[in-house]
Amino acid sequence: MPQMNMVQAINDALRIAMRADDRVVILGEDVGRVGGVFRVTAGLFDEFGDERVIDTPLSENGIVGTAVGMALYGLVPVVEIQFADFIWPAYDQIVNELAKYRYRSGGEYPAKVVIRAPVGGGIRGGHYHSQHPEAPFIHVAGLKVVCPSSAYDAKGLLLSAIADPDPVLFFEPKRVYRAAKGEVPAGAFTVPLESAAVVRPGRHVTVLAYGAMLYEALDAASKAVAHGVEAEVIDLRTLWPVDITTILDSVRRTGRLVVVHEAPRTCGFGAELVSLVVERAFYHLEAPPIRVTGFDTPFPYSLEMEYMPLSHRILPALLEAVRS
Amino acid sequence: MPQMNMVQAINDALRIAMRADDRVVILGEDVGRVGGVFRVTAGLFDEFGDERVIDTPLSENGIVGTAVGMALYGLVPVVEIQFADFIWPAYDQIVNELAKYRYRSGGEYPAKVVIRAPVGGGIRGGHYHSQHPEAPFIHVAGLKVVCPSSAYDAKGLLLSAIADPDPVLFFEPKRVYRAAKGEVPAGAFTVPLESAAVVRPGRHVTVLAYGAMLYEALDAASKAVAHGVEAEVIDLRTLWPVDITTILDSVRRTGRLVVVHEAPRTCGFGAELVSLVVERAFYHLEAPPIRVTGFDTPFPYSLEMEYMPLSHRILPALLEAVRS
Amino acid sequence: MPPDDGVVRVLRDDLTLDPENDPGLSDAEVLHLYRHMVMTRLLDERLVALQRQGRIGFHVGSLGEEAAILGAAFAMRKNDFIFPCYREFGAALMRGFELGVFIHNMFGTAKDTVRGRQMPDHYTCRRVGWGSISSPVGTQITQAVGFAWGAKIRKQDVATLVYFGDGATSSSDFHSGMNFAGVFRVPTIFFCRNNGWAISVPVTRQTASRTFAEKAAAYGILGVRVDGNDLFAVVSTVRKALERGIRGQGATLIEAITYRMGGHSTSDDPNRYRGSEVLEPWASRDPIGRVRAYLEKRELWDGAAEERLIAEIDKEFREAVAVAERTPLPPLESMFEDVYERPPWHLLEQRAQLLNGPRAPSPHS
Amino acid sequence: MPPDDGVVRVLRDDLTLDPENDPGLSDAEVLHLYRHMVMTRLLDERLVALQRQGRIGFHVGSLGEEAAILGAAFAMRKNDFIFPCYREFGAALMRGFELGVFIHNMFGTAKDTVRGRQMPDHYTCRRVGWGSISSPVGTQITQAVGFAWGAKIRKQDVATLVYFGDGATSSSDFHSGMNFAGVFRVPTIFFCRNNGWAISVPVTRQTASRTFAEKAAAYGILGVRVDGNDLFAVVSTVRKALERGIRGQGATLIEAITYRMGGHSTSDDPNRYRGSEVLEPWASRDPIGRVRAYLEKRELWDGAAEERLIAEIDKEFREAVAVAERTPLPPLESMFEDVYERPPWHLLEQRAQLLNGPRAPSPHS
Ligand SMILES: Cc1ncc(C[n+]2csc(CCOP(=O)(O)OP(=O)(O)O)c2C)c(N)n1
Ligand SMILES: Cc1ncc(C[n+]2csc(CCOP(=O)(O)OP(=O)(O)O)c2C)c(N)n1
Ligand SMILES: [Mg+2]
Ligand SMILES: [Mg+2]
Repeated sequence: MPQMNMVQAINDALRIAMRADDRVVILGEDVGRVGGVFRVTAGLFDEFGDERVIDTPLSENGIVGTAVGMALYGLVPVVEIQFADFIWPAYDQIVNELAKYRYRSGGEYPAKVVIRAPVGGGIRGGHYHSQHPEAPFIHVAGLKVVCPSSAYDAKGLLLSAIADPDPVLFFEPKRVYRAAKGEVPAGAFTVPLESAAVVRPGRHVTVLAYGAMLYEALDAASKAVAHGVEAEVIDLRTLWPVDITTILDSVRRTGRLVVVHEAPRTCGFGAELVSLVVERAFYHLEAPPIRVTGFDTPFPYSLEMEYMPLSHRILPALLEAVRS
Repeated sequence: MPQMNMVQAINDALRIAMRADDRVVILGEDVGRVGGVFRVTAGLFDEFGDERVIDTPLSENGIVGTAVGMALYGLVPVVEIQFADFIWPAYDQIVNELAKYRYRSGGEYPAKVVIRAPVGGGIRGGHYHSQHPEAPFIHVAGLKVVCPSSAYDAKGLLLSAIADPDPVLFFEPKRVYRAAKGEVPAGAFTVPLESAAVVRPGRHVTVLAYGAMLYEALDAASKAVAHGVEAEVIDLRTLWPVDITTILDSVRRTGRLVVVHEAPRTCGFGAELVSLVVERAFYHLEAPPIRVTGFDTPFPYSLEMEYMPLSHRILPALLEAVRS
Repeated sequence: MPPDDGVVRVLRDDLTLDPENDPGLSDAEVLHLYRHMVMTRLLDERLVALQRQGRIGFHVGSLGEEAAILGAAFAMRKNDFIFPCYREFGAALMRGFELGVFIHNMFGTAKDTVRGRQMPDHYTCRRVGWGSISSPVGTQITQAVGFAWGAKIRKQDVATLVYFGDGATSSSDFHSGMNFAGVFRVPTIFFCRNNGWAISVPVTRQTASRTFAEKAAAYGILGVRVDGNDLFAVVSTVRKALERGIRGQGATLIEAITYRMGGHSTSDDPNRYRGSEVLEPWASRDPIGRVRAYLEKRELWDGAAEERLIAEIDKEFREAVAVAERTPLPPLESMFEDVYERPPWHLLEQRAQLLNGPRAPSPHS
Repeated sequence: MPPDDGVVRVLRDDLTLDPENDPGLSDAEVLHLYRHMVMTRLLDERLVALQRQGRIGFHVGSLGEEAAILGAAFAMRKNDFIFPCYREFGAALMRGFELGVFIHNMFGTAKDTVRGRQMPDHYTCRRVGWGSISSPVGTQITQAVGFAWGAKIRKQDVATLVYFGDGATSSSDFHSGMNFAGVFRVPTIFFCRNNGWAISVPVTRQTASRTFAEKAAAYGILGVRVDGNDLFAVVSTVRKALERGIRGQGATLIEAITYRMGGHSTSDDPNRYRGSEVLEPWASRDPIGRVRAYLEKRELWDGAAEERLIAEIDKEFREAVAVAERTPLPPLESMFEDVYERPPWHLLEQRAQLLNGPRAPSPHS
């Protein structure tokens, strides 16, 4: 099986989807000849031409608005937003239009668009190249939200996302774009949406993580062993609709919960995960759930490693969860 | 003391603030001669003229973007977004600019803008005249978020919001714009931000509510008495930063929590409130917290009363919280 | 009054047609359009009355803009798609949207094809090439461009027409839609109903450009102005724009100069911000009256025909209302359908909660 | 090459100045500007080198655009405000922003006035009328309009100049900013650096309009084009626009035609999307070389002066870098300051968590 990093795996998924279905088109800034600022669309312009791999004017609002129109027509646009931080000018089209189209038209106009965007910190990007904005999309009915952590999952989930009938936000953890490397099958395969993966079994505490923070959670879990703590680490993969079964199965066994995410804590996805678990497994919980997250400040530049919920901050949370 | 409804109270607060400080200006669509589609700015155009009560072109992005610029200059713009549903074109300016200005400029450019917007359902407004979008603003570091439920609080909180050094989203529950009536002092007074109010004391269960749903919570609480349940109802008033002390004081006494909000449940503010309580008062909780919220669908038209978390849905939650 | 230069006009005061831009409509076509304009106006009146009686929640009408609205839609082909604003139900009906279904939408019944999910006047009719109506101003503009662009990529002969108001030209979507259409030479017709107002905000507060049409140059697009109260001029202008689009010459921005003779919607009282005297110059240019005079002069129409037509529409309307008022609201389950293609676990759970829980005390209507 | 009509040029090939638009700069002023252009270019080189060595994280340079950037800022008064894009540090330094402070920003140290919170090149200097730099493209445009509008409401004599690129003309903020400035006659100068590219996207993919300047008409604003590689023409054009603004004649859109001679930033490799041959026609129009030739011809400058200048700047730069590299990162507490004027309870709690918790293994740099 070929070795791929996440950039290559996503590139491969895009190529496979475009070869299989010529309704799939790519729109974004710099996605064409240059192949994207992270080179995720490299080579696709040459293979599919400028009518299917489209460099657009600098307007996220225009990109998503026209992509919605293409979807209404019957194409399957896969939009690249250069950094998730720049998605906000398109937020109106995403939440008021894309998310509601099927519903508001009584099913006459499903609008299927995939929006890819690199997310997260750790690349010295400061306020505007580090945001991890899943929560304001998960809150909006009608959207699905995915965030892979491995090259394998990135490919399989993107192929699922493109095939799925609903709009999908596909958030790519850019900190591990190249570091997340592994064996990835060459042809088409899918990883189903709504399925989390228990990536490290354990019996003392459940850790929910996704994207780049999965590796931090795993690192903390492996260090916790020395303290006698066996953490079960779950990679959520699809954030919404989340795989509630896998989560509850685990928490009911461990009785303890730690949630990790890069975004600011307040009203982040961690709050939803804690609430879901508390509502459904209250009597199984033996300690208060703990959120290890970004702080409630804009994402800083010089202190980004102190801002992010890395292993050094997850480990104490694991120990605390088990001890309290 | 004069009787005022919420529209009049807000109007009064605006007039007082504008008389006291000529840096205060109003911008929005239809805020001028016609006095706003809900008549909240009625009479201000006549008193303060078209340089301080400004009808703008139809662009929320432009309104907020220029308001941020005015704030950088030193004015105190009070923006009206006609319905909160139409705030999304301005989301980029609010979250990437307004919220981060003080921080990113090391304090050189604080940007103080108040953004007023009617929120919520129950007025037969369907998808686009009913949204209650506090969560995607609470998630953003740097913003304060207020939602009054009474005429008195609306006036006192708006005067606080205008005087506060930080940007404030001021969400007005339009369902009770005219119904929320009461005695309101004529002159200037403030209700401090970050202070919740225990509006009905009780010992069995704590209910957190705000805006129009406060009245539904109160109605449910009074009906619960017949079932032997004494609910303590807290009006949060300021959503963020929330008055955590009042909440915890109550929950530690009652051991039970019900949170009510109109917005969709998933990743709504209720999730944050549940998490805050669970993290801080876990060992006081005797039952799982319950969220009574809008469903995870776009806001419907014909079935809006079934969609909203009204008294008939809150009451069973109160009883369940106490019984489980 | 907007500046007068370069405005396409066809129907002259003497009720002859200027051959330069005469669209060459057959008598049957003119009659067809006239009937639909009359129907549009009649329905507007009736719907406002229903709203005043509290029988429907809302209506947003087209009084004075009927020629612009219907003429533009008429010029488009069956295979083209129309992206409506919210004021164009008359054109939807003319394209084949059934009155009965429209009325179900006005009442938000179980038979409303959008299942009572949106406000009145927010219907959808894909079958007749009609988009889904949204309240946010301007959002349909980029979508109309994307739709036609998608068709172009697939080498299909489809153009789009998008309606929007003068106020919408200030929106971000106007800018992005025009810009993308220019760069990618998309066959979209941007049909701006310049009706003088965005609720209470006059056009002079919307833009400092002399005309709306000249905004087209900023995007390398052709901009033209037409008398929106002249049915013939509108049909002719949109047809030419459509032909350009089909020939691969890209988009056209059409500024149709007309006037909103009523309030913005049933929620609005225009007396708060404008005197009735502003209506006078426009009343004499009533788009329906002009066509009626033309037809009468040519002896294709008379008072008796008008009475018959009105009686017919009235009957159809009353029947539709009676049916809608007998129709229940959409079932509770419908709230959870179409959020996604299939409801995920959390919606199934919430649906069960709703179905097994108590009913709301007073579902309105 | 962009179309050539209507482009204001002053410095002729024979190194004389066209009197029609000669801004009448004194020799001292030209020398001042020249020194700063040289400084800008030198710093660009040095900063790119630091980035390549991994000593700073990022730099976005101004190679080839120095005349446009510095000339525009020079034409503004002290009391005016400048809203930068991200490529104009040279103008900030010319207005009095201290090099040492700038270098602290490039390293994100404790002495960075924005406290190491933003990427390099995202500094702020209110003292010299310089805004706060943001990465999102276009957002400064509406803000610049609001700032000048605010001053106008307060009857203060303040104009704003806002820098942005050709790509930014596609943004929503360009549209809204221009529109509001037009309607409210705001004294803002929209200074579009048309440098041919938005990262890898050429101007032909940005708009179908012939020129960027003509976009002004869509907003009832004056649009002018200037040779952005001609220092004198830029100063003259911006001054005229400023005078119009001060006289209450509203805003001006200036399209400065120039060329991005380097990559978009240190993160970009332009060889991926353009051949080096495209640089040739521009190399001969180097904005600094042209002024140097003018100065040398007038015997105001020579190789020795150039060497002295470079040595001087180099020394200052090296010292600043040495200081910055000795300066620690901002203290942990600083992360929680300035989010609000005073940290609320949740930030105090989080600050305590951070301070009392373990340190990150490897804070970079
Ligand atoms: C984004 C947005 N902002 C505000 C509104 C409220 N609103 C509804 S219609 C309207 C005026 C629209 O004017 P125009 O575009 O000229 O269309 P017209 O109603 O005149 O046909 C406004 C401000 C809205 N629907 N969407
Ligand atoms: C809203 C937004 N989208 C995308 C980006 C990524 N980006 C940074 S600079 C740039 C190109 C800007 O081009 P232009 O406006 O011409 O300015 P120039 O860099 O040429 O000076 C892009 C796409 C961004 N910063 N902001
Ligand atoms: Mg209008
Ligand atoms: Mg550029």
